[in-house]
Amino acid sequence: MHDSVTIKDSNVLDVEKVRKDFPILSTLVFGHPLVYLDNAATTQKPEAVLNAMDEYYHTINSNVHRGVHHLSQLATDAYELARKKIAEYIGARHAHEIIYTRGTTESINMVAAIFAKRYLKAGDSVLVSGMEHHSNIVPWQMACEERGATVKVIPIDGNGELVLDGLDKLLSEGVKLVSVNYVSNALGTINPVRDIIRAAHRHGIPVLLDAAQAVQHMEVDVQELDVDFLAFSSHKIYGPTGFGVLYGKEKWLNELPPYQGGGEMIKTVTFEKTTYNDLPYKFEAGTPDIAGAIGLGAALDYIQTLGLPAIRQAEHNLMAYALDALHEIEGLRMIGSSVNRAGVLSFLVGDIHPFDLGEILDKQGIAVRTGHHCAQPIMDLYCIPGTVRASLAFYNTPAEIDRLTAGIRKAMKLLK
Amino acid sequence: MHDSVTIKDSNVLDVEKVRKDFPILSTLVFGHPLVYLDNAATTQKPEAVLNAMDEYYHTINSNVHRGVHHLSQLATDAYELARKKIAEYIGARHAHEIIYTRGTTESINMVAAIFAKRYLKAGDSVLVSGMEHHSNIVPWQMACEERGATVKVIPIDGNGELVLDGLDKLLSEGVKLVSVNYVSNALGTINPVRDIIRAAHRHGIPVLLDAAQAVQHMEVDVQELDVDFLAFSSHKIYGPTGFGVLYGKEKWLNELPPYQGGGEMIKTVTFEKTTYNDLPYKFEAGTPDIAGAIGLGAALDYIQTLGLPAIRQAEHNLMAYALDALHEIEGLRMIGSSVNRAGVLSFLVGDIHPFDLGEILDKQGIAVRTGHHCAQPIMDLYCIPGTVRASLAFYNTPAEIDRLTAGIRKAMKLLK
Amino acid sequence: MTIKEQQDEIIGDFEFLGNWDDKYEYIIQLGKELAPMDPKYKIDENLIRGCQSRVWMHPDYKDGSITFTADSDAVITKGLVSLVINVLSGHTPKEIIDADLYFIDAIGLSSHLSPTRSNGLLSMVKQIKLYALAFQAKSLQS
Amino acid sequence: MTIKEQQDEIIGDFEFLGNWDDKYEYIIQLGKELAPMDPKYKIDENLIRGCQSRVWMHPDYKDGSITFTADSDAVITKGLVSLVINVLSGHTPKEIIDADLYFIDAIGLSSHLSPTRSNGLLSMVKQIKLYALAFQAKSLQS
Ligand SMILES: Cc1ncc(COP(=O)(O)O)c(C=O)c1O
Ligand SMILES: Cc1ncc(COP(=O)(O)O)c(C=O)c1O
Repeated sequence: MHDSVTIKDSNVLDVEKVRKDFPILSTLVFGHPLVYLDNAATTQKPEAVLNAMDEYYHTINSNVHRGVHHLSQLATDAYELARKKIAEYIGARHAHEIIYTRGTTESINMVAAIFAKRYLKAGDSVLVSGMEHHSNIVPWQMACEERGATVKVIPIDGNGELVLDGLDKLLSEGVKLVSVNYVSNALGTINPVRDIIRAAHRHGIPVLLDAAQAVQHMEVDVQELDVDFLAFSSHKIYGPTGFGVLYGKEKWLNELPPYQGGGEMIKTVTFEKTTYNDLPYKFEAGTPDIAGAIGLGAALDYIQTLGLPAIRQAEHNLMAYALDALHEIEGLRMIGSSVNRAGVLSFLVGDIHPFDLGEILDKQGIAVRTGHHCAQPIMDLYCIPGTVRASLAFYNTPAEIDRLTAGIRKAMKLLK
Repeated sequence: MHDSVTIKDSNVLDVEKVRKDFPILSTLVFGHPLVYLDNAATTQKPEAVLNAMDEYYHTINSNVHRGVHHLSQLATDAYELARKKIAEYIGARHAHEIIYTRGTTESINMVAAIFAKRYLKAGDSVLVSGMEHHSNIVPWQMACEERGATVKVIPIDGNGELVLDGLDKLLSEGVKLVSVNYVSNALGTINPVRDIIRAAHRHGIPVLLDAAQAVQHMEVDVQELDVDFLAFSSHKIYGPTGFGVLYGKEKWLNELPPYQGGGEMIKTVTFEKTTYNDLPYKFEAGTPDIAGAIGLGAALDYIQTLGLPAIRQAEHNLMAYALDALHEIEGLRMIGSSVNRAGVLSFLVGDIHPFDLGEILDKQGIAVRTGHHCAQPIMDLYCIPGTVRASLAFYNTPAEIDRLTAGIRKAMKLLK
Repeated sequence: MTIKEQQDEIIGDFEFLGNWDDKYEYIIQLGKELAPMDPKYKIDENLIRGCQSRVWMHPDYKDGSITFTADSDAVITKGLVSLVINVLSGHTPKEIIDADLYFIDAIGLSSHLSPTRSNGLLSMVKQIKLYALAFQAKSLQS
Repeated sequence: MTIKEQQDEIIGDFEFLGNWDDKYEYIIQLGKELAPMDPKYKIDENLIRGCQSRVWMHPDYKDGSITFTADSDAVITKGLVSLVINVLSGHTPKEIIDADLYFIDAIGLSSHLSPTRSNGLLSMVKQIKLYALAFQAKSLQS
């Protein structure tokens, strides 16, 4: 069973118009117009995002929260408005459930560290899946090692889908937290996270969703999902680098101890005793990335003006077109063949090494990613050195997919 | 004994010309031209910094390190070039001794967490000073609490200077690490860090310098200081928000365990065993703040074009002018009267509450900070609710200092 | 005077005051004139959080209405406290709970005061309403 | 041929090749033609790090000169390995240590190859020089 996504609105996206918002898309690479198909690694940024940050720096740049003066007030307002926008975007009940971080990786590390500190004991375990990004494996390994706990794994099948048959049994064996990705960055699979959350909650176990590859492609509502924690990165959803979000249910955030210490996160400090600030500041030590927050806010505004349903539809159509086009290439095999997929196409061609294919595509101006995509365990499972990954955004076009398939054919000719 | 700073070059800074690089400085606040004297909280950014980041996003934005494709290569080159610039700026031996963080606070938290993990045992202690920012107190309190260790304090005297008489004795009592600020953000005192480092090293104890208020004002050479760790924030040295640096001697960085886990920081991952990457990547989990690094690199370039000696001279002159002008105000008393000072003027006027004074200054377009400046223990020591802090940058002018003193006089009239 | 009348009077006073100096001067004057608080009430339990300055407030419930006394270490804050107390003191818990404090916006304070201040003001009003709620609950029980 | 002559020959060959396709085709051809490596040497100890693809290399020191055999799972990499080996194989440790590999820049490879590749190439050269150093140390001892 999979989560289904309803397309509420079929506003058609005018892709040629939209592309004008991203000047980098008309770059030439080795004399060819750039075909940017590495969106799962990072997306390009619309002018609106860059303008919002420039405007911040040009008009109100100032440190937030602690100032009496006018600029500091304006900066604080803009900075906190971004938090409200983010809360709204993912359907959080409260803006103070939004914790600002550097990105998905830090969000997961934060939960791993503080959850382990409060709740993990020797013999306990944390459950992840077999298709996680390293950022959703290593923090748990580190936290578990420290506590004498272990990391358990939900297996995946040959299609690149999670095998949930044994889930109930797994959950009943000392699991204290489940952390899985919503959409796999290596395979594109949309995981049945509702089922997982429901099952975990039946056992009273909280769930963290790594939504790094989800929030830019589809509507995600944390209340409707009833998820306990959710992490994503600004730079993968058209926002600036170096910024990200951890959502946590108020109840959990209040119970968990702080992560880093410093300015902003405290109420009073003496050398004898320090008391911590309220949410969300308890988890935000030091001067935050003010421009980053404002940039992500502007990115979400931009998405709203296009409309997430329209984006979803455009990407859905493009994905179908790309799947068809790739299937026509003899010897090409998809790695991960789930029908529920978003954003990512991972494949291999004959016995061509992905690195060779990627390089020949690059020479034709086509940017794809090759390698293990920070998901080595999947590559080990399939016994492959890596894949070629083309990943889509709403600004990609069928003509670019044609360039990709022609590029692959040229590479095949050269490499065969 | 204090560290003395030699002015190598007395190139005069053309402040009116320089101000044009910072458009925000001609903002009007409540109808008055802004007088921005909150530079210790955060500095303004020259156009060169914003342009560098915009150019990055407009021409080569891409995820770093892992890509075969052209943009990814260019992004990686620009990103790593910034590391070289930073290493050069602070005189590090190797670029891989520069770890990218979110800011001073995170840099200190990182060292506190990993140093404690490897070296701190029950009964040990960490030595800070009585004039530290919360960001150099709370991380140690948290790390020490976890290990059953304690935080000890180098006392300060009535002038706002460290009392080093008892230092040797303190160091001989189980201290495992010393962490002090170079320049106090609350008092402006330049601390005799060479003496402290030498003393600590005699006992074989490493030293971390919180250089958040130092690197923007004077030459800092980590090799000449022989300091073990050094932390600073991009946003306080004319760079973007959300970015910072931890310098660590290679030897220490190799010995210490990683901080956060995830992509970038690993070599191989299986569910059984994970091996970590080389320096600096071992300490940089997840997609980094690529634009942030490039922005800080551009800020350091900008500083070099003005010349740090010229900056130092201009700020020195302005500080002398401001001290004279403030001393003429009856009832004004400086909090912290060290002659070795940089950037910061902290004061109180009669029994006027700093918050009242700050607000009346703000209404006249003068941005200062009021409160405890995240250094509550100092305020407790002096038994004051806080101070008014005016903090200088090279783009401030004597005319702005006149506006400040006139503003204070107006406030005195209103509040008396 | 009702809470509404009290507010309208303040709004009238402020209309008379031209620029920001005059407004601040007036507030500062109010701060200086605020009736002193009994020192025994200047204790930590009566501190209100959310201000850069400290505010102590003590409610006195007698004959169905609440009287507030207060103090602050900052005089502008004290002036603001004075305004709020003048409006709300001497009213029943129910009147206080139901009160819509439109005068704060109307006198242009929110745009003039720093949000740090405004937040302090809001904390103050919130605390007053909490006291009123507590006294109401008590009076309903008895 | 000396290392220099070998390099100049490669540079000559590449001058003949016009655009990037031709260059790549040539490198790929070299990769395909690389003499197969004895499978017993395709072990982890002979793996060179720093490549997205894997490279195994085995040095054979006989009669004062080193012969390299190598393999890779990616054919472009294999072609590059082949170029380097052709230049350096069959020379004395000292010649290898002293060799200035200017051909890599000269044939325009560094600007054409992805830095990921170039880094791989550099690791490869570094590894070869380390082998040479080791053999030289050994021969000086004996
Ligand atoms: C001396 C000192 N240390 C640490 C910090 C913390 O820096 P950040 O907030 O950028 O992490 C500051 C600035 O607020 C500071 O002045
Ligand atoms: C599924 C998934 N999780 C986590 C991450 C890590 O995100 P970041 O590198 O932005 O911290 C990524 C992206 O690389 C991802 O795709």
